[in-house]
Amino acid sequence: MTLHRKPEYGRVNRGKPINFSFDGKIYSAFDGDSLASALLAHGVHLVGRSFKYHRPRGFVAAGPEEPNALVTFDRGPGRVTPNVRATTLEVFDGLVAHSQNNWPSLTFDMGAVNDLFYMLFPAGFYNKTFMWPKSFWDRVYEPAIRKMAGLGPAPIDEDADIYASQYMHCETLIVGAGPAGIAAALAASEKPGRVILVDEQYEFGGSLLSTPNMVINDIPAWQWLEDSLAILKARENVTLLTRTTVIGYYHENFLGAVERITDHEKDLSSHKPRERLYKIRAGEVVLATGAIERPLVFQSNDRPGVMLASAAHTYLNRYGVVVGEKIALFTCHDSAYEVIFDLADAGISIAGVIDVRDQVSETIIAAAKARNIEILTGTIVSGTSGKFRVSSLRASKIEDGKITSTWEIACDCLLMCGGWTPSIHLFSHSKGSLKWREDLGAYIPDNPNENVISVGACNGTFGLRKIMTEGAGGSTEYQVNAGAFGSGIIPATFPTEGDPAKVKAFVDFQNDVTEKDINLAVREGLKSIEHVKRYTTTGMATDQGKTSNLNALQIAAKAVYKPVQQVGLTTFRPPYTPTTFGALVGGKDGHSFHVIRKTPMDGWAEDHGAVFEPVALWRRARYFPRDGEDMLAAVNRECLTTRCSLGIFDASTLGKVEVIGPDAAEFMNRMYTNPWLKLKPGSCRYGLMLGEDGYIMDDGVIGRLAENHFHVTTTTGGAPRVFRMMEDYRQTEWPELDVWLTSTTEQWAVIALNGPNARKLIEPFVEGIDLSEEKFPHMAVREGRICGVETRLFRVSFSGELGFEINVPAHYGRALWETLFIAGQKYDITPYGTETMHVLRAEKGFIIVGQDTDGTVTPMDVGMSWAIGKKKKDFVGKRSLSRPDIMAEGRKQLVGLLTDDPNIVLEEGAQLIANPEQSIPMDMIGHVTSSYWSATLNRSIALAMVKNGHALTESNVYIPMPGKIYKAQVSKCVFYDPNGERLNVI
Amino acid sequence: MKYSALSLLTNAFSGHKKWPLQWPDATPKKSYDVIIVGGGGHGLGAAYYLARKHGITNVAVIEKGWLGGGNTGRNTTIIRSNYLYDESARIYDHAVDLWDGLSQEINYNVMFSKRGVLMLAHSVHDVQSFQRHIHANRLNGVDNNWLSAEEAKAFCPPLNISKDARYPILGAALQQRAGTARHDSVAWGYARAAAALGVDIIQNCAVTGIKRGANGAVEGVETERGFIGAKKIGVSAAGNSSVLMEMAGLRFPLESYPLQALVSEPVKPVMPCVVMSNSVHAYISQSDKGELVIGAGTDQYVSYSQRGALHIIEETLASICEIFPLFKRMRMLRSWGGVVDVTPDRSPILGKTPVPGLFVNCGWGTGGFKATPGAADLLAHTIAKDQPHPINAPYNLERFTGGRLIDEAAAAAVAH
Amino acid sequence: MLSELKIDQAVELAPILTGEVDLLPVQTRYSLRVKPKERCAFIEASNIDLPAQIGKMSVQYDRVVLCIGPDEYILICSLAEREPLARKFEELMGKYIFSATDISHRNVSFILSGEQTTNMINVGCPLDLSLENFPVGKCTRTIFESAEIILFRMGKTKFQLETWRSFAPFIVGYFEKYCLQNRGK
Amino acid sequence: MLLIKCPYCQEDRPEIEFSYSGEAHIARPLNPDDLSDEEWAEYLFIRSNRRGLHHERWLHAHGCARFFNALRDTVSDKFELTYKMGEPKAQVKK
Repeated sequence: MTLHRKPEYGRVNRGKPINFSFDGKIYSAFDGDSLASALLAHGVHLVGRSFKYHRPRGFVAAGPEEPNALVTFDRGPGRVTPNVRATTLEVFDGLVAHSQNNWPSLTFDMGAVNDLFYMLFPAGFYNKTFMWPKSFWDRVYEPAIRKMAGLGPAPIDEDADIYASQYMHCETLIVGAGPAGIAAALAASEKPGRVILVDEQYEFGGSLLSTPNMVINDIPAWQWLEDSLAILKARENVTLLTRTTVIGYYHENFLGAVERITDHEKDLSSHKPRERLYKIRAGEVVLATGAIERPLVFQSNDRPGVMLASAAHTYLNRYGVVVGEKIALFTCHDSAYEVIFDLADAGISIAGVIDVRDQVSETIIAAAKARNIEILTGTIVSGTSGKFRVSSLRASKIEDGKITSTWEIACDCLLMCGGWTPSIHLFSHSKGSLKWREDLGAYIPDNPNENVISVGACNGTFGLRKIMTEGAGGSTEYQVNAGAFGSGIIPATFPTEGDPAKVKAFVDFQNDVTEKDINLAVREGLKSIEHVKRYTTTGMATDQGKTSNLNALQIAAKAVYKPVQQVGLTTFRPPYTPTTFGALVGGKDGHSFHVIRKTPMDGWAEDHGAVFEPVALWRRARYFPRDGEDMLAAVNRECLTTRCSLGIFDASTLGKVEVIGPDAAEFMNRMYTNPWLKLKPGSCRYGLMLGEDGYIMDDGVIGRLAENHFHVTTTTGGAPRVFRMMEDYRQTEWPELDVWLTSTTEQWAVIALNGPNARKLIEPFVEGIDLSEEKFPHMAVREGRICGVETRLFRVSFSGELGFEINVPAHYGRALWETLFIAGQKYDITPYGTETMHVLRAEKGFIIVGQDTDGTVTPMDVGMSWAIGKKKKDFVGKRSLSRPDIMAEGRKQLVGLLTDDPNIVLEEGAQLIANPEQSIPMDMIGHVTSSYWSATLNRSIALAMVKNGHALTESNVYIPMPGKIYKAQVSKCVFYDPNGERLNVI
Repeated sequence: MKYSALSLLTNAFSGHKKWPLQWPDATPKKSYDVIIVGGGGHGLGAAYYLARKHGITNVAVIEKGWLGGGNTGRNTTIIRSNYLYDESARIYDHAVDLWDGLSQEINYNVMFSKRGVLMLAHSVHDVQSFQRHIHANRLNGVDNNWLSAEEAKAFCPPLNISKDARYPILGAALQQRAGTARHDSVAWGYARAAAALGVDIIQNCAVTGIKRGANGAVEGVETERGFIGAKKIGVSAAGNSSVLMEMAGLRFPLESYPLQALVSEPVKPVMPCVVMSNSVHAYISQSDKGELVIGAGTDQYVSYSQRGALHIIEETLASICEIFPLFKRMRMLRSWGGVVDVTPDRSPILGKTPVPGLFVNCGWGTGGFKATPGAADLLAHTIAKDQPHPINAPYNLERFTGGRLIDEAAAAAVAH
Repeated sequence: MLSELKIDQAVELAPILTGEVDLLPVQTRYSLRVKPKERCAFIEASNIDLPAQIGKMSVQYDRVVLCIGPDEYILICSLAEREPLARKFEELMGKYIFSATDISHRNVSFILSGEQTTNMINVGCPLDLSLENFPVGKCTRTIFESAEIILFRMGKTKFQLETWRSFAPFIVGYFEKYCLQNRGK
Repeated sequence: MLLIKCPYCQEDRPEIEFSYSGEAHIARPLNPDDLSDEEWAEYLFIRSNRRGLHHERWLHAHGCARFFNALRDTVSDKFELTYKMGEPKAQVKK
């Protein structure tokens, strides 16, 4: 038993002693302790250093509102968590934690020099200096400022834990399992409908855990709690979630909640997630989030040992820990007396009560007298002393707003109570409106914006009986033994001794914001509370101002002589408490982040050493290197083999859409630039699609299978948006057309065979299709069977060679590919990937939408006026083609480029100029869109978009690269087989 | 009072009690030569340049809330100019030129930090697109260089350049002269400098109408605090631009979307630069306070609610952790939403409107902060001269009729 | 020269999924669209029972028809039915205004069962799967993370999930993670 | 995440099943060639971007795959109503 533990108090499990380490020292604790209670049990109050001034700091609170006591929770590599509140960290056997923001040690911190020069660092000081000489900013000031950044250590290792997330649904979600929340859950779960009750602590009960002396309906509080939880557990419609923090309240009763699963477990099992995000959609939300006690703002209120009265209450009654041997209280509110009386009843010496108010009630006076406690009314605390722990306070008598006398009172702990702040964070996230309660000096919920009610202290309702009755929604009257909750005043600021400029009365402990910082902001004209907040950084620390916001607001209001409501309220923003990125990522990590779509033949390509590239969500084989080949060597070989004999290519990723219905041809006619009405069944046509803005959106070969039936192909990346756009026009603009669209991208595996031996290869496998040149010409499509399975066979070519695209049902794709590959050995068949496909098509001058075009290119720009149905009255994008700037001179047009030196392969994206004799900024006339080494032509080739390019054939252009300028000649786009003779190899 | 280390020291001795107002809260006069609607960085800057460069000091900036409370105070502060098209490179590089030296010019440290912006390439297509940018930038005199994946990692050590990643990093474009600045300081600094030159700064005063005379020209604005006359009005109101244009009877090619951003808890320095990945949608830097500052995507629908959705945050952090698995244990401290106004080509509209005397600066979408000094300067120029500067001339309203769009994002189209 | 080609459904199930996730063999699937005013006549002529309402399904022999849009149906049945159905559709084409597209190989189907099934689906799917809101016999197209799925309930703890072929391993990856994390639950 | 009542499915469904599709009731002109450049630009680009009740289109992309219309308040993000394509434009109550 440690010195500061009260044997008969608390809920910790004394049968389960454990050990933990803080800053390398081993301490004992009990199961059920928080790190804060365990350290306090050893009399350890000094736990960290503040952000700016590196002042020694202790525990202010006992819950998640704690601003000071941040530690690094260290579970080994990949499991180091900075900035953890010691007050919410559950201790387990072997836990290791370190203090932060100090060097070399917590007790001797070099950074504390900042505290000596505090006068140089008022709010916003950085705006006013570090400007001269100018060059010093980049080289000296900023690097120095950045080095000072941060509280906890930055991560070094990748997170060793896993996370999870899932959706949840309920009729009633109750946030907070204090007395109001439990009463609400009991009432709600009597009716049908799912009820979820969540609480951020590891045990339900909220304030009841700190008030065992309460009696509810004649049952002691802790017994009532146990009974009530047993009832809730037994109800099938109830889900109870402890260690679960509701972090944000989003549209339509959608709330995020994070459950901590393993941080408190001694043994880490490999498979359990560390945290889980629940995404809850609730019919109704009941907020029972309670209230947070407010500190008082006085000189040296940040000294370790100065803490909230309610915290001392919790440490005593919940953890059996006494926070001092001689405790004083500074209050402006009745509620803290219950704490000091409880402490006195526990046998702790009370150094006195300093109450700002001139009077307190007779009941309190009598109760104090009975315990021999002195109450000093009309008095304030004007300072504290002690190095790493408070050793005394200065009490000052106030008359007419001025200090008239001051004396010292010895104490080793000073409790403070500045009233209560309802926790309206979630209500505020939900965009409900707030109203000001003068008596509380706080905002409470007003008009809700969602289906939500607030009950208990978060609604400004205090006193256990009222809280519970409100929680139950009036369905149950609760009787309790507690007296009235009492009342208080909101002093905001206090008079000081001596020069107020030297007073350090902290408002935001973590960010070291003092009362005078706020006054300075206001003095400089930053009067809106948002300006105050941003200028001083008050409320912007990791506690998000839970204890400081209303003090800051009231100090600012006082300074501008305005009612608080006119100064405003900073908006609460999710999350309620800092939330691990991992929990929000859930399972969406690694290859679960986004799908990698693979074709039916992907596995074969992988087995055969393909190098892949991502294209939209797909991965595609880029080339198939044979032993030791680099990309260029592989591509040269693939190109030559295909042109000379046979290449096999996986084209399955191309988008495919089945267009069926009596109006199919009319629909196609409206969607694409080309004419479709007269295309014969069994024939194909290259289709060009524009956006309504007239720019090329997509292209592909389209086959007409029957009068009312088209097989449309799209680009790989364009498939989803093309399908969506077609549906949009079909449903919205032309509902009168009887036509339907079905995506068949994944129904078909597509194997493209290109090369003079393509026909010879497939002939033996094909059934029901006459493959002869006469019966199956270029740009035809037939249905039949291959290797016994049905096929749609297209005679098309993106290489300029004799080509077929074999569509078979997807699950047969790999098997057919393997069959053809084996049979193709006699033709020295080569598999090729997207890179060779690109070279082959560039040799023929075929564009790739998205590479040669970029979303600002019209059909005329790329020389494809031929694809526009001249007699068509309308099609998507037609009108835009006659806009003045689209018809104007000087647009960039697609041309071929041949470098003077045939060995130079230009960089794709390189810019072109007309006149090499110019300096930067240069007048750029175009850029290279595609550029390759053509093994077939034994020279480089390129395509480019050039201003007025169609008129520049055979002119020279220049390509300035770092250190050199290349010269090239503009050419036609087709570099190989301009008459298309190779398509018709017999 | 001039701000300097010396003034800081002097004031320290007097207990910081003698600092003057950074800007006074003005009471609206009956009329002004120019009214700027919108007290963000763009609007306040425009007022400053009107006074400073054009000698027009009878100017009021009218803000419905508090200065810098809109997108100025809600963005992730990325500043860069490595844009593809000549028009874009020119306007953003003009802004970067002004950023460099702004602190000294307005005597207010806006903490412009040239820590470099890395843009990651994850596919062959990205590489092609970035190379096109780099070559164009080089010939335009705009700083932008290609780094291999290994060089990128050397520049930004927490990057994951594993080839097995879902989105492997194939390389990156680095603009070294790009970086970040302290957003609030920009608004406050311009406000202070403008006020010192005689500009009236009027907060908490919503404009409720724009009055036009018989000839169609503007005559002033109706506000919550009464009518204020002016022959020239510049509207610089980001997400609310459509609403203000409608007051003048104009319909604009704009839509306003929610955009979220978030910060982590502060930790010791770990991110030396800004990293952007357009394919993965991740935008991140570390503030001088130690917080990771992260830009999220827009929600899909038009909204003025300044309230974003959880699934956008989930997706954003999944993106960040894809590129920086190291950050998975970091914690989100705060998230918030802004309203961004987006044009059909995602480039701004900056210039004259069909209404005589009415000028507009809008449509910056997610990229407004980086342009702040440039947009402000050009808006001031256009108002003062009654005609656009050559740099902002292409950013007119007529381009939507003629078809000469400036579409940077279209260059990123993916197909094949 | 004809050969029998092997079927490859793109998915392999890890042992941990046994009892929770099963892969169905290849099915015959059609995407059917019928002009709403011809629905009754089409049912009569085709003997295919098209449910009258979105979200409903009909079961005929071993044939399931899901109504997932105002004029959109998914028909799922055994491979043996494929040929007769194809002939029937060919016969009806021109007589009725409809479209029938073979999507047998576009999708992969999983049977999900067990006490944890709804939680497992809710890892990626945002729908409320309580029996009240998603009763046995309900079907819908929806989403699982970024993957589109079709989901229908066959029993209190039994669902069928259909997805496009290339998305199947992605979804199964989530199921594997879920089962690993909840081992012994 | 919004909750959207699909007028075809007659159910409230989560937003991620849907895809926003811009302002509603902007019909494609029947004879685009008859329009002036200004009129065509108006059709293509000009949007009301209403602060308040806004007519807009949504696609129940991962659901019944239908486009439909909605009236939604862009300040509160709340839907007033959703209705099928082809039904008359919802009136905004003054």
